[in-house]
Amino acid sequence: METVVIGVIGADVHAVGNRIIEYALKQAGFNVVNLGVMVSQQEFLDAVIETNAKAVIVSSLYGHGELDCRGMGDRFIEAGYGHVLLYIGGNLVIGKTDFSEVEVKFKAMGFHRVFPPNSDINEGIERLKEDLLKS
Amino acid sequence: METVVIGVIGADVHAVGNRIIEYALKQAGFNVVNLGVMVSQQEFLDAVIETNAKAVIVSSLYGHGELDCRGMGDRFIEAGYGHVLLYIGGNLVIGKTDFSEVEVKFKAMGFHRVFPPNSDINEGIERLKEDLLKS
Amino acid sequence: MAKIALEVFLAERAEVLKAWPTGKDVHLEEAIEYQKSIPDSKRFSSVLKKADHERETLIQPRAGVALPQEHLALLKHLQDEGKADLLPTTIDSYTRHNRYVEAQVGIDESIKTGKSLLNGFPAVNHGVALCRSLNDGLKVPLQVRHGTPDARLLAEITLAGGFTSYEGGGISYNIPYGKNYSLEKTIRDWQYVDRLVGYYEEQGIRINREPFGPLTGTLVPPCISHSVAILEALLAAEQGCKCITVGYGQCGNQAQDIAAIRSLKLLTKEYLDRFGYNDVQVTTVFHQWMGGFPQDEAQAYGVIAWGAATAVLAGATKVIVKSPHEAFGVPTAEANANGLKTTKQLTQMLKDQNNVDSPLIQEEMRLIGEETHSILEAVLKLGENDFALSAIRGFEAGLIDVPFAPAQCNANQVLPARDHHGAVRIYEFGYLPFSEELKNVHRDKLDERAQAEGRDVSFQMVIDDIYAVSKGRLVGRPR
Amino acid sequence: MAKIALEVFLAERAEVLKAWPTGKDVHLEEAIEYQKSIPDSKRFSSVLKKADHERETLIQPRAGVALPQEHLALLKHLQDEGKADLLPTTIDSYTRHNRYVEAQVGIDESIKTGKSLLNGFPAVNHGVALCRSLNDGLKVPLQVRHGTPDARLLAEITLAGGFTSYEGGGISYNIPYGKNYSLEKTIRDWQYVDRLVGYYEEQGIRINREPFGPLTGTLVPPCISHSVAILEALLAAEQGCKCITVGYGQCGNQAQDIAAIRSLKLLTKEYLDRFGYNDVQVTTVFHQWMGGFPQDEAQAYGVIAWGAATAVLAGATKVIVKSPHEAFGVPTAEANANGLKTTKQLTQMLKDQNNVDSPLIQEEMRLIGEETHSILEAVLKLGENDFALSAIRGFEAGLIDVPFAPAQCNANQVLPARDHHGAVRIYEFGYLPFSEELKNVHRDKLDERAQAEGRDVSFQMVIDDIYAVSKGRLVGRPR
Ligand code: B12
Ligand code: B12
Repeated sequence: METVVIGVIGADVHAVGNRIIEYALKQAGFNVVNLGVMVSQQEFLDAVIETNAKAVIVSSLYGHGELDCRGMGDRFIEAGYGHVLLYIGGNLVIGKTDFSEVEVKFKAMGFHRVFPPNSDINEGIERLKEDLLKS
Repeated sequence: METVVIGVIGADVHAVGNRIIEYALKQAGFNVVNLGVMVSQQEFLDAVIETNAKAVIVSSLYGHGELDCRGMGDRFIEAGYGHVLLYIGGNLVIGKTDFSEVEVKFKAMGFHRVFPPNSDINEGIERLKEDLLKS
Repeated sequence: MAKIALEVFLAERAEVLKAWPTGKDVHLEEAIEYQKSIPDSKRFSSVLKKADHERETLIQPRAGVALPQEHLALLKHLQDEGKADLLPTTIDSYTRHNRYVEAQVGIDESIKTGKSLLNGFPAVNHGVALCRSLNDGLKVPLQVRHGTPDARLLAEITLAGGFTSYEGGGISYNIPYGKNYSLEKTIRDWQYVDRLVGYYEEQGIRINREPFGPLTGTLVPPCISHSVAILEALLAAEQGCKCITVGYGQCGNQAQDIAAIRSLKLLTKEYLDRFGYNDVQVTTVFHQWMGGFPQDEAQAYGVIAWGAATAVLAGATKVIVKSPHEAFGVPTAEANANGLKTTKQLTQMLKDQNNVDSPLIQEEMRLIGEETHSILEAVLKLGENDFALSAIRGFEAGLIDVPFAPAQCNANQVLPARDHHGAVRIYEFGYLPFSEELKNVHRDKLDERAQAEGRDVSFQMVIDDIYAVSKGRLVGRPR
Repeated sequence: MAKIALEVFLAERAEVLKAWPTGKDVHLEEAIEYQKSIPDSKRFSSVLKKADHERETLIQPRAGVALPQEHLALLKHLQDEGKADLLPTTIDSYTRHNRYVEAQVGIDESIKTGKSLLNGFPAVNHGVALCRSLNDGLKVPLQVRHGTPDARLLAEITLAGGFTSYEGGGISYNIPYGKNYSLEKTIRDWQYVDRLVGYYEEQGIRINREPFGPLTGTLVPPCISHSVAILEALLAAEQGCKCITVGYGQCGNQAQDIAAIRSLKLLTKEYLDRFGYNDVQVTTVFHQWMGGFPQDEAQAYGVIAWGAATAVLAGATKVIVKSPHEAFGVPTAEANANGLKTTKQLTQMLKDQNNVDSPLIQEEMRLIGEETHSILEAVLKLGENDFALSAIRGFEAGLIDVPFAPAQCNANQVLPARDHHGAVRIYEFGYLPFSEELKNVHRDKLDERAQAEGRDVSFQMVIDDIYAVSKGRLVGRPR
């Protein structure tokens, strides 16, 4: 059973999607470490170090994702956890925006996969399974 | 009391606006000859000849205005009634269209004033009074 | 008059088919074979039956452009993107007036300019095979929607062309849609259409028939449109039609609208039963607001949604959907699909809560019942229970009188106005056969409003009401 | 605890104002002079009073961007184009968490990049003078809308800045908006805010207070949000607030929603009266659907319109409006105005027909009344009628329990689900102080649905319900 860390980054309190993601990952057979809402970059990293998780699923709904995620990939690399899969999804930026721009922006911050608003979490889990097989 | 001929051109049966236009013109002190719906170009011309009207208010709602109004201005000129004011309003073409295009098209057909969808008839009457003073 | 004798019908047919060259491609036996090949999922009567049973409200747009390929693409978009449950083919205005030569000009010009210059699909000019190509290319049932006083040839071609429902009637497609048509002739021509549908029925093919409910779409009190719908249902049943959808155009006051749809179904069944047509499948259609729309699209969405909500809460079998482009012109495929999507959101969100009732609704139902009975009893008496004669004499006498109708055979004496709560009432009764008590109900309700507004009920009030919805209100209060 | 003593309050004030440099520009006397200069047409309490009297439902958007000029332009657009009756200033999430340094980064970056990188207006960083420039530039009343657990400094600055209404409360801005905040502290901090409003009131300035009704916006049963709203109303009244707007987030079943708004007003008054606060002006606010929205804009318009219609029929004093961009992100000015226009079309079209009632509505009102009484009586008993203590102990004991809340001080035992008609019921009661009879009402209603769907009530059903509206339905049926 692979371990996945999940949480909602920054000062974001949107809790509903987070609870469903936990449920869906468990249904799919993962071991889930749910940090809940209002999670800092460092808390995500600490949890990965502590639990030896293979992937992190970050959610950001409230629009400050762009400010909250800066340097996240580097932080993981510097700590020696560059191999951990970083996924992010939610309403990542402020306002209705062309998603391809958003994807580029967040990939540049070190995320391996970036998902548009209202993405089906089960599809995200399918991608995760594939990526975990590859890595 | 100036006489104005009104009617709805072509195979168009939209009767509601026509009734209101008659009422508004009468309120404004005009003598109104209302040909009702489904009026042909020739019927408009005949009514003008018969009543010595100074202006014609054509309505077209149903979308075939472009086909129905072709040659209308010429018909009036050829009959020696080129001095009669030709106004048109309603939903002149099919579909939501940039009005400036529509205006050019109908002016080319000989209309002196062209009004966009849902125009306030009382504003049309104001223009008519001005134009009648000038002519 | 009873059911038209087969020989009479067939003799007339021969003439009808000659009116335009495409008529010669209609062969009844072959048409019936083709109709038999249409699966239940694409047959109006079956889909309506299922919806009625499951208490679902189906959604249907209006749509029609000049050329077949473009028209098919448009319908596909409405089916796939708009999730329409039922599809229309709206016929252009030239065809509606049997002006096939002008329709041909429109077709040719449309080909030349690359955009549709007709406000609908000229099905007669296109003929049977092209109609079938529509039906073959789609997954949901197809209906002809028009406004044609003499729709005999159109019916021949489109039913042979695989359409499974046909809108209209000798009254509802005359009074709001013409100027000089004789009611006698249009009713007779529509008896032909009904007889044709009856013929298909005899051969095991059920075609849905839908009298056009909203009439002029402008402040028509429910009792007047109900009277017309019921007369046309009787006329259709007489010719052998077994699947009838009666309609009503939203007035805007929800209690009145819900009551209207519910009483429409009850009253139609009552009269059909009374004359022995108890095997007719009766369903209802609710038309989203048919009067002038707001120009602003966001406001238009509000009107569309309100119509959708009322349709479901009323329990209508289907709802005819408007688009956010309504005030401007024939909608683009996208705008049309958007109207459908707004509507579907509401039909789906509300379908589990459609058992609303209230004393207000009950009171409106009682009122509509009494009014409609008053009109129909007087009308049927006048024609000695001959439905065609009753209708003709009823209009002649002004016993039925449709507000704002262009037709000269309509008395044009009745004037409606909204009451203080927005329900449509009558302020000039003309020759409507209402008792004084009944008239006083209307007068009292209008007085309540007049007093609140500090003015008399007048034509200016009616004009204010006509404009109101397009200006963002329901009741046209003075400013 | 009773009303905070003036000296205690003033001593605390001195500390509060030090938290960020802009605090030093707040001077109470001068602020009161400024507030006195605000005309009635721009004062929340006056405009609400008039609407309540005339039974109008006012419309109000959410809106906030990082920079003052842009924010003013946005509000002007919503006022002029969207015809908003009341305007908001939505505060950004950093300010809500008193992270003024990060808010400043957001401001600076927004200036640099030329677009708003904050999800709201950082009023604390901008300070009193810039707040006043908003008020001076607008024609309608302004309210602060946020989600701030410790909103003391924000209140000082914005009330001095001319805002005439302040949303929030020690419970409603803790439970859905935080993770580790102590309820004791947030309630105490909000008593400060209420005391500040009470101070203004003593000086003749009436500030409207609005507990945040929808909480998590996700399947919150009316009795739970009502209990919170009433506790916060009592807390506010205790500190001298005299104008309170209690709120509720649409659940989607119309009978339940109408009953919720009506009972909310009655229950709030009942409890205020019981504790001697019978001079409080109570109004209601209805929030259009607060859960996940459909992505498609046409569908979103449907949801918005349904909320607008329900708000009016329920007789809410105002309705908070969503935009067609809701599922994506903070709306553009245009999208926001569009939501307003759809809403206004319906509030205007329906205002004359808002006297609906039905046995269904009556039954829901009875149910909500009984549930809310059960909760509040138990809670008040636990705190010996000390409202703050009651709330704290009530949450501790799980007597009040908000579904899907992130706060650790929330029991998180209650799970809601929709019944067969879409009304929100409770399937896991946790420690809610309901009698067995009351619980059985819920169980029976949920069983009815479970049976119809051929499955048990389960977390999967809850998830289906959470997604349902965004997928175009109300009840999350299995597919
Ligand atoms: C009611 C209505 C009907 C009723 C008409 C009943 C009747 N006999 O009167 C019914 C249901 C029968 C009907 C039928 C059809 N209709 Co129709 N109808 C409408 C609707 C909803 C309102 C029209 C109305 O009464 N408005 C209220 C009056 C007061 O306003 P008005 O007519 O616009 O007139 C005012 C102004 O335009 C102005 N005005 C008019 N003329 C002039 C001239 C001058 C000089 C000036 C200054 C001002 C002026 O002053 C008038 C008084 O205020 C409009 C859409 C809309 N506007 O919301 C569609 C609309 C006009 N109809 C349309 C169509 C296509 C049809 C049909 C072909 C069928 C269909 N698709 O279902 C048939 C055509 C029948 C025919 N042969 O004509 C289209 C026209 C499309 C286009 N131009 O692109 C419209 C725009 C709807 C749409 N978006 O598709 N319709
Ligand atoms: C409910 C809600 C709230 C509730 C939240 C209650 C709570 N504590 O949970 C309340 C009312 C408190 C609230 C507050 C705020 N909200 Co809010 N909220 C919403 C809303 C309506 C629904 C969110 C939700 O629960 N959806 C249902 C769940 C199941 O879906 P989800 O959260 O999207 O998560 C799913 C998917 O995104 C996906 N997913 C998520 N993460 C990931 C990651 C990966 C890798 C993958 C594959 C998938 C995935 O799977 C999840 C499960 O299905 C949304 C708009 C919408 N979506 O309709 C706005 C929204 C998210 N909120 C917004 C904002 C701005 C706020 C506020 C700032 C206040 C405001 N303007 O009023 C505050 C912020 C508070 C804070 N500090 O965070 C904005 C964000 C704007 C932006 N990004 O541009 C939104 C988009 C609304 C809007 N259009 O303005 N909100």
